[in-house]
Amino acid sequence: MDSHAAAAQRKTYFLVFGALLVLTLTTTGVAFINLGPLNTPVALAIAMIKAALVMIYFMHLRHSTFLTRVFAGAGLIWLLHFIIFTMSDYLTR
Amino acid sequence: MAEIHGTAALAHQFDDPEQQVEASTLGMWTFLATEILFFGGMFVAYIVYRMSYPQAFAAASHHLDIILGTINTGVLIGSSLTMVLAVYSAQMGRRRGQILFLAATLVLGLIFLSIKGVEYQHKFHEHLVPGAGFQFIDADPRHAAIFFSLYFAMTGMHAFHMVIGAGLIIWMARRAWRGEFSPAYYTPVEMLGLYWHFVDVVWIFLFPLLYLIGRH
Amino acid sequence: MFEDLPLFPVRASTFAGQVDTLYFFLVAMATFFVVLIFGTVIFFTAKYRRRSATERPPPIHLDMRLEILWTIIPLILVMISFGWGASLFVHMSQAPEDALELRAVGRQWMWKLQHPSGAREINQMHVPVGKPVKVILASEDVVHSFYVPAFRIKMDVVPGRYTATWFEATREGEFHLFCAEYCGTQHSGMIGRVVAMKPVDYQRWLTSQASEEPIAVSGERLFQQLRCESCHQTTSNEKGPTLTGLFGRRVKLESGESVLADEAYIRESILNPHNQIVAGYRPIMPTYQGQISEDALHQIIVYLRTLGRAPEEKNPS
Amino acid sequence: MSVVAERTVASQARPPRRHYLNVNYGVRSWLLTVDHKRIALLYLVSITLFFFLGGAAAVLFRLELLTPRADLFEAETYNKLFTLHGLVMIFFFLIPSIPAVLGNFLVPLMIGARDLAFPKLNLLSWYVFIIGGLFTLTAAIMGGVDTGWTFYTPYSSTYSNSYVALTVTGAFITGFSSILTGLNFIVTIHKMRAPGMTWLRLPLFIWSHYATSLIMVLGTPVLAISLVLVALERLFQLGIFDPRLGGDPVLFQHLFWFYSHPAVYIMILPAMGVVSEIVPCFSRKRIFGYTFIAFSSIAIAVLGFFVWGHHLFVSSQSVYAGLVFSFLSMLVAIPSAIKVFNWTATLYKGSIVYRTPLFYALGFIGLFTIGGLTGIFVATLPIDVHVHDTYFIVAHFHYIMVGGAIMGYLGGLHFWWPKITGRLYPEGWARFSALIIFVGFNLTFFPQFILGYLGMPRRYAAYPDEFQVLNVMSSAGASILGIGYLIPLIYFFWSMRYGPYAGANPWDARGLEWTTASPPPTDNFEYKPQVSQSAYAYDEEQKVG
Repeated sequence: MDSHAAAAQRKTYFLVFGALLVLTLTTTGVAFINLGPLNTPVALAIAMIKAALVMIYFMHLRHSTFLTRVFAGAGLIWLLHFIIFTMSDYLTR
Repeated sequence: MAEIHGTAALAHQFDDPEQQVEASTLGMWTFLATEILFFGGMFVAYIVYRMSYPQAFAAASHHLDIILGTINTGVLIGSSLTMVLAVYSAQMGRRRGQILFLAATLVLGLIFLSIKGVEYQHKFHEHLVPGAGFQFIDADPRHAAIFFSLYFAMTGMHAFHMVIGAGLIIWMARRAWRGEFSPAYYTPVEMLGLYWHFVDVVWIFLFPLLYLIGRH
Repeated sequence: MFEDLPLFPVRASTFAGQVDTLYFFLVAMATFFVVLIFGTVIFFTAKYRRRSATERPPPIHLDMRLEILWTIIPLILVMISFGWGASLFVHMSQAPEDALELRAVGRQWMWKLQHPSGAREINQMHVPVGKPVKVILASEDVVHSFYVPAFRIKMDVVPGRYTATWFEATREGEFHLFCAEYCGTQHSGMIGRVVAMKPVDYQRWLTSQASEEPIAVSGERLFQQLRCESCHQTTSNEKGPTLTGLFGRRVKLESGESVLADEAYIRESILNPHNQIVAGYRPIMPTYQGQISEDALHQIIVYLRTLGRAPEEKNPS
Repeated sequence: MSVVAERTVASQARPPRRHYLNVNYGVRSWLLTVDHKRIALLYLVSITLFFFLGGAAAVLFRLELLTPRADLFEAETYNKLFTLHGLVMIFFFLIPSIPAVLGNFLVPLMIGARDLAFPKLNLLSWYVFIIGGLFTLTAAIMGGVDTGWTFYTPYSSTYSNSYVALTVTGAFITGFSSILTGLNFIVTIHKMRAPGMTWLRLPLFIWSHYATSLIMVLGTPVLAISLVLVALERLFQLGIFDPRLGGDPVLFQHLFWFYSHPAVYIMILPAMGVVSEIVPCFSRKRIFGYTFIAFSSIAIAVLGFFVWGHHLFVSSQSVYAGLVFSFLSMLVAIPSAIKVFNWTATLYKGSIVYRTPLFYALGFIGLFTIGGLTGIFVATLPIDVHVHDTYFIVAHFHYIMVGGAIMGYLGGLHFWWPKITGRLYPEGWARFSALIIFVGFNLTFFPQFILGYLGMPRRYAAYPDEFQVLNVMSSAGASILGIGYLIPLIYFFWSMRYGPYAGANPWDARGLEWTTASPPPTDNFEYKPQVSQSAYAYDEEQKVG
């Protein structure tokens, strides 16, 4: 890696860190505003954005092979499936 | 995972360093997929009970310290930054930077655990630890107890992962000290980074789910 | 000779014949495939045994038609079993409105039953033939399962909630009642008998069970003993809503949702009153968790139901 | 090296002077080995011990069931015995059986690698397995556990007075050995294949192990956390499942079966892989419908995660969920049927030679067919309402796990025994014991289908008198089966010393593992394998290098 690209990468890390802090404060702040039923979805959406930032930039999924991304997604998709199918029982009781 | 000797750290079962890096990366991500499902069991329980007893969960969540929670989130994100910088330093071949950033990560991790410990202690004093001594004056104490059961199970399991991570950081810093890594070979640091960021991601979800219910 | 070696269970409910017909269909299908596979395998192994050490049979290439054929045929067959099974299952999970309601409680390691007339039984269940019977199940400890093989019914008895099953007996006799879900040391001792009898005999048996008051009356007495009436009166007041005419209605909650006031709701409201507060009321009701037995809960719920029902249903026979 | 020349030499030759077994000696050389072949043998020894322990428990409680009363043991002892049997057989025998022994030995050999991707993790997995086993055995010795291997709450978390926490800790720890094995296989199969070994040239044994590994990695952690929660509830009243603490016991069943249903496929898929190797070899034919068998393995692994609710049909699960899970369970029949038909078609116009592994494979096909078809019975909702938790279920899953998985395991063990040890087992004794096992198995478990439809619940220490005749048949079969299993134990030991030398390829089989010496050298191959043909090129000469 040449020094220019390296500097750029370093800068990205700090930008992502800043974004994560801002999002953390946002989610805490938003929690005190009454959005009706939307509070939880908003909090989860922010959490997902933060998680995506960490995974893409800090965990280098941006530079990963297709196979790595598949395995990174597999766990999440499987958890989603687990949740949906369990709730298919609880929500139809 | 591989036998390492300086830059020529190619384990006997691999043909070339590239194969070795790819195998390690894939192995680590597969392990993280396992970890997602491990925490996933508790997330499923959480969702089931929160949908069944929303009031009790909101009432119980109000007993968590949102300020300490937010600070801790920041601390953990900061530790992710220092961790990624440690990997970056390893990649650049900066041994000193690598060790310093690993140390910073360790310190931030320990701060997180200490704050968590303070929170646990408060819960203990407020009789919010499930079991015989549990006291909850608000409505529906039985289901509030489920919230706290899940709170302790989830954050406890998370903290357990951090403790393991801290141990790995110390080990990795020692190896860095001995000059085992170079721009040509720093896979173990990278893998440790993946693990640490994963623990961070788990907390990113735990924070809103546990601390931020019905605050308005 | 089959007295010692029964090979097929008796059929004693309307379900039994229906379930067995489906079972025979599956047995026929299974037999066909088992004979097909075993036959083909044995035939091929005998016919194509190696004749010389050097022979090398030419490869048989993939035949898509064959692959599709043996994908489609099993698919059709399992879809038939699914559809057939699903329709019967849905029928079996909906008890008729006019069913006679028995209340059962499972505990380690016995079955307690109570009839609407108040008659109580332990490890026995007397039922009339030719009349749908619904059994509402509760558990005092662990998971049990209410199983009457002759009726082809089974339902888990789950602590913390009500479950139910129903049947219509078709012949008189005594049948096994088993606990089918492992429940601890004396699990195999948690058995009883079901006695199916002619409706007149059932009535006679009920009247012979002297001195028991109807289940709703016990419930009313409990309602007074537990001082429920100090808040829940015949008209709503600021302490609590009236329970008259509650059962089967939709109730608007403080959270904005509305729920159906069924047995599960009433049960939950007694045990966890603060979880579902009725709109306009304060959460002041104490919980009765741990202070009221499953039997008593059954009785109070039956009593509350009579408050909202036509009077002739007070004494179902 | 010329292929023909190599084979002629190998078939006469004694084993190579240096191979993985004699490269070094001593306890240390085994306990600290990172050679996948030696680790496979460590597993073989350990799971064999567990197998006979679990089998002994089964023989004991089958003896108890000879009479309708609980007279040989008390009900409590009976309950602890069937729990021990289930726990040991599932977690400590069936799940590691083929993957950790044959898979460990063969995956690198079959794909032309020197070892698994992470040899130290592989050794670690064995230690984890042993530690988990020691926990469970300690619990058994201290007084045992009586919850059934399913640990249903709230019985396990609150009511049982036995060593539940210790036992679930054992099962929890062992789970990680399974995860590590699966992880290792996934990475190895993706990254360590020899040049030319494309996905569609892989042996089906590898495909089925890949599918199995996916289940191990994605399912096992859920079991682990469920068991942790049970232990926390038991030790610290952390209420998650106990209704007295506000929890829902059915949630545990969801969490438990999310893993434990796919776990059945962990047991059966590798056995399917074994059969897919044996049948073509002894019919000297390319396997029929290779791609269909390969992808049906993946289909079974994935679909296997969509059907767990069929264990909850009578558990007060919603009717809607019951319908969904019944529908999806039916679909698993399709890939299973595809496999059975393709194996059968492979025999067609083959050049079939009768050897013990083939008998096991054919036994597998037949018994698995019965197990699979009765699976359709129990996926059909009203039938399951009647037979759920009766002996019908017991018979059904033993047809899958014993008739299927153990038949496959024994078939594979015979098939690769010459590769593992360099020596042949005695064919006559092997056939004899295969016959005994087949007869004993059917006598044990077929009567249980009838018992189950009659309505006899499982886990009953005592039962109504009219069930006795069928129970006596079953117990008689169990003792025959037990003897059948002892015979191979004896002759395998015998053959290690006295069996004739096998040579590199005694069965004239294809596949890379047969191109190297028996027993193989530590690095598996003397040369770097180059692959240019399918693993089933029985109509061609074997091409090597």
